Amino acid sequence: MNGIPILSLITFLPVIGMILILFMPSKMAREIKITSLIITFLQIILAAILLSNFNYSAGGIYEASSFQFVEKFQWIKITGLSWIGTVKVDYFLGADGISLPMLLLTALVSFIAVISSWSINKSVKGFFALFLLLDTGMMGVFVALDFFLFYVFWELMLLPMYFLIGIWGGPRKEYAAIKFFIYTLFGSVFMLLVMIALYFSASETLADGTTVFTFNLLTLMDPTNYTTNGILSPLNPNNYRLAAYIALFVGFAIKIPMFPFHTWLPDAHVEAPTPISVILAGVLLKMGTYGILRISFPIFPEITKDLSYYIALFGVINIIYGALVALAQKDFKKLIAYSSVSHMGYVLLGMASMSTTGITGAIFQMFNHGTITAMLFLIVGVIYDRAHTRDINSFGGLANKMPVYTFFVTIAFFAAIGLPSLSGFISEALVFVGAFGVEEIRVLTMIGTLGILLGAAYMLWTLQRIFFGEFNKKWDDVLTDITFREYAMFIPLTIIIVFLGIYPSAMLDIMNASVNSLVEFLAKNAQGFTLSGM
Amino acid sequence: MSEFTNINLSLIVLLLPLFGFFIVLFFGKKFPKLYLAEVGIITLAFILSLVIGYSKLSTYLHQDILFSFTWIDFGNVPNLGNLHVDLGIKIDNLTVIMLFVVNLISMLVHIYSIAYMKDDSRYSRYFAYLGIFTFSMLGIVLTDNLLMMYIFWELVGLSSYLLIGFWYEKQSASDAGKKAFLTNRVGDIGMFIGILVLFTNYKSFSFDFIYAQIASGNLPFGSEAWLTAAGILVFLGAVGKSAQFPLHVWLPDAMEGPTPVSALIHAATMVAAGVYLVARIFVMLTADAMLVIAVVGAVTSLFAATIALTQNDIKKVLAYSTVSQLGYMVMALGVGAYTFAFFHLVTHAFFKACLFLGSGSVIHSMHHEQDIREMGGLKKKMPITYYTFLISTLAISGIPLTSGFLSKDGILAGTLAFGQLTGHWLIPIIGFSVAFLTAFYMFRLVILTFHGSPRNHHKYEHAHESPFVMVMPLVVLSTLSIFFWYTPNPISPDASWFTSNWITTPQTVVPKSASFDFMINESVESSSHNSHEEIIHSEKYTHAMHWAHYPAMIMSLIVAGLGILLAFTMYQWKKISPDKIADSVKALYKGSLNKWYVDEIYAKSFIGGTIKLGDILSWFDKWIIDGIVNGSAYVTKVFSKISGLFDAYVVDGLVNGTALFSGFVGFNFKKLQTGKVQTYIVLVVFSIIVLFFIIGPF
Amino acid sequence: MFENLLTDISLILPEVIVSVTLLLLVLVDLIFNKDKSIIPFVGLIGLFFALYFAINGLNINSTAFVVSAANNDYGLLTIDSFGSYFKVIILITSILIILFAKNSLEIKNVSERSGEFYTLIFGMILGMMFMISASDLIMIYLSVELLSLSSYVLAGFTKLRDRDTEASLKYLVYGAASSGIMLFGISIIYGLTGNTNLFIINDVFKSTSINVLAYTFSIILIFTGIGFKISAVPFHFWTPDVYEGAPISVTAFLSVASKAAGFALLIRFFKTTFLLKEVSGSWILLEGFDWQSFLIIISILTMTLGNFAALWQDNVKRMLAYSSIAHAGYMLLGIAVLSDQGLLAVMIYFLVYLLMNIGAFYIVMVISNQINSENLNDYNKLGYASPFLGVSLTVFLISLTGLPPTAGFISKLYIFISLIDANMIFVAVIAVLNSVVSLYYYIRILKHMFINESENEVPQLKVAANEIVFILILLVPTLVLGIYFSPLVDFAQNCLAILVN
Amino acid sequence: MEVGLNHFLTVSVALFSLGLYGVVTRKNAVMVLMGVELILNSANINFIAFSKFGNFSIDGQLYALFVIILAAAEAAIALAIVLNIYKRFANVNVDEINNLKE
Amino acid sequence: MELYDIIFYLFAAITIISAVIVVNARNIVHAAFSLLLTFFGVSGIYVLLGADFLAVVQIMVYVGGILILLLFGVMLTNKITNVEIRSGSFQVLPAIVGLAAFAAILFGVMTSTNWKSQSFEIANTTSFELGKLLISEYVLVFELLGILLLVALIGAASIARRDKE
Repeated sequence: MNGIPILSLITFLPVIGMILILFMPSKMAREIKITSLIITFLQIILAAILLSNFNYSAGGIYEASSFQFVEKFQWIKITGLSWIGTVKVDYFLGADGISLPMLLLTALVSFIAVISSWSINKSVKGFFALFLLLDTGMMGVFVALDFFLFYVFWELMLLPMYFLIGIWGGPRKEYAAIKFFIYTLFGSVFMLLVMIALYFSASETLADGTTVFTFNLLTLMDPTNYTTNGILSPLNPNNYRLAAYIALFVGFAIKIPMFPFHTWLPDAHVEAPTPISVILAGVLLKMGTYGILRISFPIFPEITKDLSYYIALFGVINIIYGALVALAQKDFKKLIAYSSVSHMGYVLLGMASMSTTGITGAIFQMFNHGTITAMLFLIVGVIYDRAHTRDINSFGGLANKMPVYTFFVTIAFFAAIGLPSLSGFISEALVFVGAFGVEEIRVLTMIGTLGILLGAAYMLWTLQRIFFGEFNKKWDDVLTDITFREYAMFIPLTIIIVFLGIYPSAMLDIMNASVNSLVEFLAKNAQGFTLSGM
Repeated sequence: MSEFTNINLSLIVLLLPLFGFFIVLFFGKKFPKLYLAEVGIITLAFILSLVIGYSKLSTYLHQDILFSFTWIDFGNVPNLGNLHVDLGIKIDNLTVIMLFVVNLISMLVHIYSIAYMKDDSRYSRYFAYLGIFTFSMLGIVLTDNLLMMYIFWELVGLSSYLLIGFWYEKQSASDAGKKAFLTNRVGDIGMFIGILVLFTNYKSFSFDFIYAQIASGNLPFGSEAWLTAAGILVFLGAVGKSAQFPLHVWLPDAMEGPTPVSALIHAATMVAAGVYLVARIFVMLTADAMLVIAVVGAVTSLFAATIALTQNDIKKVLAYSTVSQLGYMVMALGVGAYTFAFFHLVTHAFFKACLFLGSGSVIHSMHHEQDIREMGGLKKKMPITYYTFLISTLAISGIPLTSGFLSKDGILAGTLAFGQLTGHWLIPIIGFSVAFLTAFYMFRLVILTFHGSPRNHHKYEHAHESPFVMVMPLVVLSTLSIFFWYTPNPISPDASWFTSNWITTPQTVVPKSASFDFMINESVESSSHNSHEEIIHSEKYTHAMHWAHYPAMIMSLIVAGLGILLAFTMYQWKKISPDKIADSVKALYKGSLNKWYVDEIYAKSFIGGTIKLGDILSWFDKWIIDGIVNGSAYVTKVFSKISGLFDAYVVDGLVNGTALFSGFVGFNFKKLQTGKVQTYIVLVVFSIIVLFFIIGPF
Repeated sequence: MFENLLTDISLILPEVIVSVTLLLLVLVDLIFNKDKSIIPFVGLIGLFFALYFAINGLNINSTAFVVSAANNDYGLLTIDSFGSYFKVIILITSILIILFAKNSLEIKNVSERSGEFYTLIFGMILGMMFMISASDLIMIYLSVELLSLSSYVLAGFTKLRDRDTEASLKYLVYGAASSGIMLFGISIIYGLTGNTNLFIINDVFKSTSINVLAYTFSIILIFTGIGFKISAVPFHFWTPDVYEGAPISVTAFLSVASKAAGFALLIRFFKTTFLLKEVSGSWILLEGFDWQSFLIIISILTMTLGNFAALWQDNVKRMLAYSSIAHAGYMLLGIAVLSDQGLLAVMIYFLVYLLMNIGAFYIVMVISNQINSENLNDYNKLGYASPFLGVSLTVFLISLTGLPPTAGFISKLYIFISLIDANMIFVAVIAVLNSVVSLYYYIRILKHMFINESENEVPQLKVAANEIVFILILLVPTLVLGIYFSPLVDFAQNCLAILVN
Repeated sequence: MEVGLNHFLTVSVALFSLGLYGVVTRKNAVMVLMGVELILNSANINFIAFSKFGNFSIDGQLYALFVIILAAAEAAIALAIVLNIYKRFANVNVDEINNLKE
Repeated sequence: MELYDIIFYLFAAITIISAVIVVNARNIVHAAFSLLLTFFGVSGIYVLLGADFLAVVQIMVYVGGILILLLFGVMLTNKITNVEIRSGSFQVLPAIVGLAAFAAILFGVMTSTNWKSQSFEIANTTSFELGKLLISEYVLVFELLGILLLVALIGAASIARRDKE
């Protein structure tokens, strides 16, 4: 659009906010909070602008021309000596139908998270500074189209997250924080290696006719750019593509988190303060699946095809396993955490289908899970702020005590269960539709549908244990119905959940073109590259 | 009236209750009288549905009114072409009749509830829930495609969950709600997979489109087996909703909800939705599928009937009789008696609603006493309730001049014909025995409740006839159980308006090879598919029906009479002592009294199993996976421990070089750092030697 | 014979200036024996001059001090841009270290001997600079000794605590032994080739066949000496003890400068001596000694041991000592690639390593000046006592871990790039896993500073303005180079030239 | 038999080994230093022997000279440090000075 | 040339035996004096190798300088008769084993190698040659050594001198 680097704005706005905050005296806690609120709100405005200027028919994915809001200029260019070649990194941002929903989600969830972190009183300055830094990291991941840039943003989130969990977390915060950090880093270092390997496998020709290695994702997607002997080049008979794919996938899978790499999640969630849980579940988990869609799929289409069965398998394992484990939890927050393990399984399943409906469902599920789980964690936060316990069995009969709260809870829970007319249903249904359409994973899909039942089981059971039955007099004076601030968090989410449940096209149309072109691209290259490529 | 107006009207009818739901839910607190608005809205909806029904049956008798729009558009999907998901409305005779039934009963229940729920703390919320229920139910009725069917299917489940658990302070109530929802989900999964099968093949959810495809020989995954499977899978949804065996367990518990709700949802409408669904997919059912359905229905009806014999909770008895009757309808569909099944659906809706509301009024007057052993002799106290209840009982027992007689008779004839055509005689036998049992336990109920002398005088004293708003619906419904609404001829169902021209068995689209031969009419070439041909049964079938007509009627009369007779001898005249019989067949009695222990079995097997599995897995997750994944830390520690000991006892005694070694192996480099510089030098010397032998030319 | 002496001297101006400054310091120390505060400034001026000339000499490539007996034109010293690059690193480090020492309490306490202190520091600097450009084994040996002798003393310079005295003794014994071993190795080479000049040795190796046993053995013996300087496993044992014992400013100096000198020496030594030919940036070495696998073994041992041993440390200085061992491991990998690309990676690494390591040590010093402890448990909650220190230390440690957007990431990135380009994937995997391990102990410091609860009340930290400036001088480049690293790489790329046959 | 290079080398090897042995095993720091001196001497013998028997010009002797000078300097420093140690620990037993470890 | 051999064996014997005493003597003073003998032996070997000047330097520097230093060290730091001479760093056995192996390798390497030798006539008088080299080609080293000695001096002084409290 007209020259304004809107993606850069939306990405680096938080950093500006952070700097502002760093220069504020830490006594001005209130002002700091307001500042970050404004910043995140501006982000939402920017996101809205993006949405309003978005061209629904542009595909994106693999062709640079159809990306939107593109910002591309040379960031690093080192004309090296003959044998090193020119090192070139682009500052390359762009949005398409896959990234835009994530951008909207990030803006929204960050805003909500800021509201919910109003109750933070311990070294406020640090909290919001780190929070905004984290925000930048998340936005960056979703707009970066250069692998190097992507990686930088990806790693940028780790440290703030570590501190946010570690300092403002619960009793076992140190353990949880370091676990999160080590896990994610473990994943991302492999990503780094794959990134470098890719760098040496493909080259692009610059305007001045020189061919250089590149981190540009779009270039890496185009089979014609690969050198004949690059270690990840499909043209190289003995290449490491499979190994690289798996390494990359593990890197992303840890973030998702995919069984068996999920064990950091419950700890992180249980210890993290509410706003951070919201961010974690709302946005961070999406990065894993987003990365797979944005990088693994288009760059390694043929291997994706070969491994799609296993991706689906793990997806189904996630669904069932997460649900069953959730069923056994006594801790409200842990239960929600495992529920999101289960829900991310749907995303994996949907992607594995490599079909329009499936992938659309997957992305939509990413968005919905973002909103729904965010709401669920906020719900936990509300009750935890008041009662300072999350033990499900210590509650009961809250429905009479906190009717409004109960109302929102019911909506969130049923959305999570996948009740039609709430957004969760559409995405899950699409996932199943897509996955069922694929011969190989049909049986898996049928097994996966059990998730619907189990999900309902643990959700309703929780609902009953906490809100129905006799009220526990112990909480009589602490448990009051929700405040204005909590309204402000719940209402937007509720509206979105319901709206997208009734009119999903509002979101689906955004993805449509991109998903179709992605599917087309996969189908075209899934048989393995040829020199002609197309 | 143009089709367009009809569509708009139907949309209005559909959305009115939703509107009611919202206003009552959000403003109910402020304006406590708002529930009246809800009642008004439903009444309006009822009137509108009458209008639609009239115009449809008068103007468009043999033509469906269709309307659909694109909900989700996937654009041009690679190697598939345009893909979009449509929602829509289909108004055919089935629909309009259901509209009438649902709205009528809903309205009556609303009115009834005004008095019944009077002193409840969440009065207005209750009406809101009724509103959302009515909305979802109408959705099911109006839809023209499977997806929307599924959506409203779930919404109905939700509202039923809310209403069953309406008194959620009661543990039993919230349990029942949960149970209902989950049990339904089980069925729904089947239905969902069925839908997936169909969509995967036809890229559409619309009934008509799918049937057209099948008719044109395009079978799911190209095999009749898959067609059967699809039919049965979708039917599973009905199994859940209509409480068919083995998913019937939720319905009796659902009686925890307020009685009017039981009348509306768990007797008249929602549970009938299952039957409605089967009727919708009737044309794509293969022979095998139909047989399965028939058997399931038969089993259910018998099974439930046997339980109903011994229950002492007035609502439980009615609940099981409902299950049994639903089984009847499903069985009827299974045997191809399409029209009678639907006919029975309607009649049953009225009299069963009447029965429930009647029981409600009894319970109301007895201060929420539900045990019939505490009752008796209420005839004098509350005559209107008694007579309406009696009429309905006669209807359900299938006594002539009642609607029940007509529909039941038709079904029994259908089963007989089926038996005669296919040799599955067991089904008619079950049919008749169930008829017998029904008559018996229903009259047992009536007698124990209303006849004889009061067994609990204290309660009896306070008992009183219910207020007008409660009695009125009873009267309306009971009158609807009389024959003349349906047919001029009280003994022949064939003459009824339903069977003669409104509802006719649709032409099956299943390929000949896969369907019962009697389902195909040779005269009509199966390609042209229109569900409103003239009777499209084969000659054989019509003959069979004619043959079966009179025997069925007579036998049904006999068994019903016997049942009633037995009931009177046992409970009215006390000629035979029930206890004696109970003792003589103790095992059976216990079994029946405890619902054949189905709940217990489930609790032990599925539910218990799942929860246990969950516990095991969470342990596994906590200790094994987590252990493995961040095991490296432990491993390091362990190693360092080991090599620590190693150093302490071995190394110092032996060569320090081994410390180097164990150090590298055990990651415990501390041990190397002894702080003694001479040790270091020795280590260096050793390393030199080692390196020399590694790198050196050997 | 003398005619080219002047040109030779003009080639080694930085060294000359450093030595002159050294003598000057001695005099100044004698003259102003009341107030010694000007001594460091004298040193600084000298160093800045030296730096100026070093930068001027960046693109000179020639040999100096030709030994005619070798009847050819190879000299004791080789001046090339590679050497000058490392000289620049050494000089910058030295400047920083002098500023460092000025603020260090340990050194202030012995201010009356600060004359000796700086003289010895300059002794070290001189030793390092000759190490870098020495192309004759004897020259190498002598310069190493010059460096060692000065650092033995400096390790135990402040005779305040037992631990630094002990450190100096250990350093001495260990160093004497390993330099003796090295000397013996040199003598063997001399026996084999009849010369000590690397170029001639290279010629001999190329031309005549050598007894491979003696050849291998002598190389290992010599490497013992070099390994001792770069503290590569298994020649590292002195490192933790000495680093912990020595005054922190000296530790910092050892961990950066003398390591750099050692690496320069190593690279020049084996590239000049064993290079057969150079094909498009990758070095083909002579048969007989498998440098690549040798270096890979050493480096993997080095980084693994360094990281895993660091996990257990509770003394921050000691932990950093192990971490510096680990870093030596990464850099050795860069060399093991045996290509200019690996060399480039190492050179970049050193420039970055200089920034982040000195930064970390400096902050540790500032803290220990005030709480008088380097124990991790005394660090609890210090991050709040002085957010500035906390944040900067965070940045330095993150950079040491090698996470973006810090310069540390770039340096690691280039190491991995060179590895993967050379298809050494397995090694690369080990390396990345190592950096994951390293995160654990770096983050431990942060954990103590920000997360752990401290049982006794948190001491107040006052950070002086000049300290803030010093930290910023290191902090800003660490961040900027992380985001925009072209200048760094360009600079390094222009200094790749090593003078060989 | 004719005394040749190997004889001298043998002597130097012997000296070297003994020196190393002394460095490693003696308790007294001064003795350790003596060991170091032995090592240096052995190297010197090598240099001179090689330059003699290989006819390498006189440089070898020069190197030996350098080494001797260097040895002197080293000895000076070493003794200073030992004295310092003695001041602190009241003994010079290398093996007992091991506070810095692990 | 029989005599040459005899003298060699003599000096070699002196050197090695006294060296053995150095590393094993119980009395530290004995060790010191046997070290003196060792140096003599070595210088003798130098003479045999035609390095007369070096022999002299050896005597002067080592015996006159280093040894005296060492003796001073002994005096200043030790009670003359201390019995415990073995370091407790570890058992002697492993040290001996390791060092023996090392020595064996060393010996093998040194003796089995065919050392380089070229035709080049060595000057009979070394002192002049050495002096010339020292101020011409190796002037740099010469200067460097000067600085090194200076640094060593300063270092030694600054460490050893007892600072005023």
